[in-house]
Amino acid sequence: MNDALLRIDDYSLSYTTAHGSLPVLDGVTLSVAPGEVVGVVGESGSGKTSLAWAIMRYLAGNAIEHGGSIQLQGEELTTLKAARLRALRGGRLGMVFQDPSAALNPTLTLGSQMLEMLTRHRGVSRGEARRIAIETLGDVDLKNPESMLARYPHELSGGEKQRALIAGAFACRPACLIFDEPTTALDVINAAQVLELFGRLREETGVAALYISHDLALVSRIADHVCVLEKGRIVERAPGRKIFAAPDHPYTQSLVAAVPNPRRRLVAESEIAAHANARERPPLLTLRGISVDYGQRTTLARWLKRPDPRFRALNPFDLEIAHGEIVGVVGESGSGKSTLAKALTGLVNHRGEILLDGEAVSSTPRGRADYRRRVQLVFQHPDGSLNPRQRIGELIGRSYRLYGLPEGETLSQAVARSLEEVRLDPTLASRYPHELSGGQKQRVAIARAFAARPDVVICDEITAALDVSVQATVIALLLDLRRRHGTAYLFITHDINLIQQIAHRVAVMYRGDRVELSSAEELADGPKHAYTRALLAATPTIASSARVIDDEFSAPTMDQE
Amino acid sequence: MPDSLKTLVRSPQGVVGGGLCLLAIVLVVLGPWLAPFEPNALSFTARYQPPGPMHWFGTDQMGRDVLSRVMIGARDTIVMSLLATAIAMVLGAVIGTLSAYLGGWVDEAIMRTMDAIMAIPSLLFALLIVATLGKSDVNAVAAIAIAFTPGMVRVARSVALAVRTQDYVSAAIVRGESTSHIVVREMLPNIVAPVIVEGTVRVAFAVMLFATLSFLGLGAQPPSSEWGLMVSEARSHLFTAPWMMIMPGLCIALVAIGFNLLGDGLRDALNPRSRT
Amino acid sequence: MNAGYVGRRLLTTVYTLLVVSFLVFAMTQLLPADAAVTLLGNSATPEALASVRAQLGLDQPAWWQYWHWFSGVLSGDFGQSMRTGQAVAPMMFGALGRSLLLAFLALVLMLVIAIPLGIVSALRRGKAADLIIGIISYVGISLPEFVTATVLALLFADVLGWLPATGYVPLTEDVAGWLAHMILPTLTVSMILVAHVSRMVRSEMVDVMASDYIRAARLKGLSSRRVVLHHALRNAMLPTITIVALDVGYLLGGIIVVEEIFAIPGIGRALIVAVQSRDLPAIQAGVLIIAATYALANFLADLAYAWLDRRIQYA
Amino acid sequence: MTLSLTRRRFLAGTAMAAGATLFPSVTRFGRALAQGDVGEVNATLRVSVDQAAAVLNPLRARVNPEYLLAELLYSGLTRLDAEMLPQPDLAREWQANDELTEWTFTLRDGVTFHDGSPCTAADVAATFGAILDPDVASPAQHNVGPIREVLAQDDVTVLIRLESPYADLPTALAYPDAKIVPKTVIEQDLERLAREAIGTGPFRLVSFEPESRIVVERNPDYYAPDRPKLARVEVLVYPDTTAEGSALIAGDTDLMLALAATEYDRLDDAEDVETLRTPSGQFLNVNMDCSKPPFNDVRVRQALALTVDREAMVAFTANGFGTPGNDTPINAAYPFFAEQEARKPDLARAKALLEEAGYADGLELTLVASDSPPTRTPLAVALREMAAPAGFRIEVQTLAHSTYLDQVWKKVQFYVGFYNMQPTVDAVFSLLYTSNAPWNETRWNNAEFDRIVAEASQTADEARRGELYSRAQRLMHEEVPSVIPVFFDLLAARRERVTGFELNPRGAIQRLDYVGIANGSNDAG
Repeated sequence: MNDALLRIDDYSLSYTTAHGSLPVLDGVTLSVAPGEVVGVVGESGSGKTSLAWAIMRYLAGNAIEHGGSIQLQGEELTTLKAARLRALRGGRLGMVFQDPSAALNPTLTLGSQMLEMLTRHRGVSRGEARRIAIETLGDVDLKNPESMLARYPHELSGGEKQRALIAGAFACRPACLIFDEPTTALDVINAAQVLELFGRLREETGVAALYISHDLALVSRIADHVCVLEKGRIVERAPGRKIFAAPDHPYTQSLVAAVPNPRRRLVAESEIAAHANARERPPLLTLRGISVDYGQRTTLARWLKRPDPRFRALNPFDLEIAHGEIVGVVGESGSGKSTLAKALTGLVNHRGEILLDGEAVSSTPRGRADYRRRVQLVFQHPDGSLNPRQRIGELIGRSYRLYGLPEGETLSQAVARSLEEVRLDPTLASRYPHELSGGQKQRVAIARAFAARPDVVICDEITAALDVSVQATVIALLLDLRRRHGTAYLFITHDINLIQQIAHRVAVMYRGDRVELSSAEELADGPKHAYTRALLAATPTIASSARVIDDEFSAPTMDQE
Repeated sequence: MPDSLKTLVRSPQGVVGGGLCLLAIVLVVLGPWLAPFEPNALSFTARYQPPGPMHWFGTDQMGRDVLSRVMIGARDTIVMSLLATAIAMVLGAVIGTLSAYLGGWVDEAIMRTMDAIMAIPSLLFALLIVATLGKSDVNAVAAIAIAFTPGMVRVARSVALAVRTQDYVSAAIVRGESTSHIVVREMLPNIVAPVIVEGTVRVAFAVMLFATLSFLGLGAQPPSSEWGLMVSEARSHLFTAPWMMIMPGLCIALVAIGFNLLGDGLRDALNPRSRT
Repeated sequence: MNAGYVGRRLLTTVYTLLVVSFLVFAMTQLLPADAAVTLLGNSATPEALASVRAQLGLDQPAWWQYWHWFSGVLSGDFGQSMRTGQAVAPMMFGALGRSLLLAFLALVLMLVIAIPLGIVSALRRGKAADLIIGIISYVGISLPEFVTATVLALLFADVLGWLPATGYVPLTEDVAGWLAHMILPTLTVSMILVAHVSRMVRSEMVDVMASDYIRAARLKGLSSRRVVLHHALRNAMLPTITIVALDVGYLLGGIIVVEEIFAIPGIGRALIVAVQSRDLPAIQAGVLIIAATYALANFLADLAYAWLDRRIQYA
Repeated sequence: MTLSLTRRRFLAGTAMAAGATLFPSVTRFGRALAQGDVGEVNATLRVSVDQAAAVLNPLRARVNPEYLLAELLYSGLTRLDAEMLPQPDLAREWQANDELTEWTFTLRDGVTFHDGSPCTAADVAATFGAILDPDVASPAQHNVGPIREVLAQDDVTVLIRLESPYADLPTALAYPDAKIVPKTVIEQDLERLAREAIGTGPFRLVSFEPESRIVVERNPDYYAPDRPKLARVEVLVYPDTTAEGSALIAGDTDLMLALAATEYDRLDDAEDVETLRTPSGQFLNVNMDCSKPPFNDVRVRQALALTVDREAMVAFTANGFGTPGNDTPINAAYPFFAEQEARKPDLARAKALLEEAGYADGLELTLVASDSPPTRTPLAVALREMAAPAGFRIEVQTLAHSTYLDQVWKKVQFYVGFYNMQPTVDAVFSLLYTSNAPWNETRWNNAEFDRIVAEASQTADEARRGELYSRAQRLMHEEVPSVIPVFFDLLAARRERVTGFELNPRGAIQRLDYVGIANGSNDAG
């Protein structure tokens, strides 16, 4: 491929750390042809972001390159002069970052930040630049671009920011763009729009792009070719449409296997039957008209005639959870799904009532203590939910101290057993959280929850921060624990694919409303509510890309139906 | 913590600062045994002797050996400063954390009161307190401690506010832990580090504030050889016997530099961002 | 910037001053040896003391004195000095004026020197320039004013004879003379501030330069000049505003010593004298005025901050 | 005179000691006097003082800068010259009856106050009424002699009746606070004088900023046509002595009225600056409450006195600019000074005395000092060290002067006192040491001493008085009501162009109306 626009040849990179040299990229070779989109997929630590920095020639102080070459349109970048490089960056070689709000200077208007780019790389006057900016913002259909330019970043939504940034990147007439997880920080539907935009713009401009992401399904939809990166090596390179159909490399296979597939249920029908006859009993947990308001209006505020800050985060919400049932709650950020979790665990005040085994939770201290034991919560980020200054042993031990030890067990025995239950080495009890991996930490959090011998565990996005493969194992663990203890789960997530795999019933939330509550099957057969449909449409799945494979002729853009 | 200590001893600031502070501590502990002369012994014949083999730092208007006085004085100066800062640190950490945890109007009330105290410059505040309680080193300590507390509260609170939003605090609440447990076991351990950093830098301020108080005649009292007092007593002899002022003045500066460096070293060591 | 924010800050400021007034009054109540004693000195006889105390209202209950004083303050009357029998307000405000002039000079000098130093050492982090600046600022921050002041006076006035050692010439009488007399005090006061602020600017600058949007700006291919001046500086300055405001408090405190040494009839000296002679109205007025100045400075700083960084009002 | 003096200072010292400033040594005043009469008439004199002159009311003046103001703005009946002899001021002349109990003073006529109103005998009578009124609390009330009543015979004649015969009345009346103020002011509102000055003095008040700067201008209606010799006097306050010295060197000031001993050499070496020095009766005393143990035992007091090395004390507290004291408040600067054998340190003897007194294993004491003047603490610190070997374990405590006045002075049993030179021997004794003394700090209450002092004050015959006073001094030296280890020389400094200034041992007297500024001198500030 000599016509390659961007070509990387046997490129290796490593970081020197306190603990010696740490290899990041190892003999990476890939090339991007004009107008082609190459996806780079890898889990955290695979070195995919370092690759981006290497191409942009923006390496950390402790980075060391071990030969190899990076060429843009035949021009060697690794040996480029700083001035020439600056001319290149943002111009012929652009980049779009993962978090749009971090990429924008909070104290400068969007306008000044776009204009400086245009004037620099298009060599146009400010007035002209302004015109172009307005025009570009316009055709990435952002409402009234004029005023948009005068706004500060915090006055724009995440989606708007990212679209503006992408528009800006394209406006500078790049030859090659590098996308580093451009949609990861966005909601599914926003992400879909951004991708759509991306697709359209490159249709028009024919820009070549290197698209870096952890999301196999997503990449497989937009990329002509996909490179799978494992520990700094490219283990497989295949056309985007093939990669799911026929993964060659075992690593790729394991990845593909781990990606949640809504078509592949993980809870066996027998269990559903089991929980069906559990329906006879009074529901384990009953929520009646649970609603939550945030913010209160102070007399001072009223006195100063300031706008009422109160807003309703959760509209009256009804739900019944049977013993051993897995109820999924799915929705975008701000849909109120996390608020629900907070309300159920008493972190925020709520209206409406909660019944446990058909009885209202008594307001007596004992009653509340009992409720607290039986309803446990697992947080999204284990780094946050595990106190960094306490040992694993103490962390889990706390539950036993509060809710009592099982007969004939010492605290240390109990802790050891809890660790084994979550398939962790009991010796970890003496470690501190920061010495564990993300997956291990989350297991500890789960162990802590189960140490209370709960009836229902609320899982608030507990896999969102994890790599797919790790996520798969954690899910497996949860299902296994349920099998053993018959625990019910209220599983809160944004990932509708995942929830379709494991939930018996799914509640779809939108702007504080429960817009749909239906069984997994019903959801699969065809959702009732329009929003649910939009959500499903926007979510890339193996299924959808599989469909792409069926139809050889459809363009590799995303398909709306 | 240990690896951050490693980074500390690797940074030049940490090394120099730590060294100076160590030296200071040695003086505090061993001063009386190291001092070549009795610090208050008068000598009619040995007045105003410039630094020399006999008296390394020279002698003062009463023929007292400056070196010995400096060595003894280290105790007053440094111990007092450390004490004052320590008190302020403990008060500050507890009040700040509690304030952040309780939040609402309690927080508001506490912080506004702290603002009020801060609105009175610490020197002026110390001046008033000493004038009220009467001049003595103990009162000076109290004065500086009180004057420092609000600053500490602010630091502690700002950190505590961040910690407050952490999930492990929420987790504790969900578990139904007691307030005292949450504040003491869950929050405080995560707050000490920044507070200690702030404290270390403040010790330097305390040393100088002490000196200044003594200079204004409100701190340590003669015949004590607190450094600030020595300097202020020596000022009038600056033209005839400069060493009388320069030597203790230098010591004040060195100790202050020491604690400043140590503080900054710690800050860098504990702040991952500035770790390169 | 929305009215609510301003209103809220204004209210807290008022509350702060209220607490200060209370603190100060309480303290003055505890002061040993009341003004009557100092007023009469050696010739104090019990009868004389009693009559003077009555005349000064010192025999009234504390709450009455507080209310009497406070209501006076509200109507701009800070009472009469027990020492000189003159009205306190003009005395103190005059002194404040002279102090503020000094403080202002010091602040200007400080900003002119400190900010560039901070930026340079941040950009040259770990290089020689950074080291030198660092050392200078450490020394500056670690020398008590009374040492600096004495040494400066010795050097410039007695040895070199370039500047008047001490004393004060009213600005209204002779501008040149005033300036000449202000140079050494200004140097002394700004010394520590320069050290302090330059280090603040440095650390802020270091953090900002490590931030994502600076990286983004670099990857936009902007010249480093533009990145530093247009993108980084602004953000680095924001916290510095607050620091400077806080330093005003320190400034007013540090001025006490400097005024004492350089014989500047500012509010610091007025206060020391007032405290020494137990001149309660003077103490109360002085402390309240200083506190007010400080509170005002912080208030303005917060407004400036909120104005420069729009996110604040939403936070 | 300590041996550590440089030759130059030694000359100065002796010149002073010999005839005070009566005939100044040529080196010092020669040129000054020569220029004195051709002095510049509309010159401004900038005088620096070391503490604020807060009190403008002359009847309430307490410290030297305030005395200075009183002197500039007001006149008394009499005033003292350099030799402490009473000279006419508002009173042209005076005579007493033979019993010295009735004195008649004749005023100058045509003298007017600054507000134009005439100054008459009525004003004098009213003024003394105010001074003697305890509510006015004038320091003068104990210092103007045993006055019973003051009567205005006619506009210019004042009759003063005394409780008891008193020879020193004209001197006593020269007390710096005994300044004549208008009758009307006294009757209406005496507090006015805290803000304005209505006197008959050589100068009129222009502006009054107590902490920083007080300006006065020539009073054209002053009774003496040839005085003052200056158009303006600016009194500048320098709280920091080093700063004050620097200001004089830099030419920011012309005259420095009080000079710290530590500053003397620096100013002496400076260009265009002349240092002035005169021995004085100004002293520090260590007061012991003779009415309570341990100090009610004379042996304890003697023991303490025996521990003090006075030569060293002069060095430590006065930096050499002083003379050793001999435990009496009278020294060579006073008339009627009785030479006695100087007390030498004798620790063995001191220890023995202490044992006799029953303190074999020593004595715990707290010695209190005030922070002004700053010489008090060094004395205490030095005494602590000197007395330690004899078994006195002294803890030194320094208090703010205000606290000192409130809680220590005349109250606690062991503290450091400080006094200016008084105009007469009687003034010292009857102010501090007689049983009926207003400031009887020591409560020595020695009947014999009282009798001697009383008799002396009533005798006109100089020889007899001398004999009585020397007996009194000997008595004090033996009984040691207070240890008086050191007398201070008064030090001052002036720019060379300042003429006609005489440093007065009294400390409270400056007579700036005689001072001029030589013209043609170019060392302006």
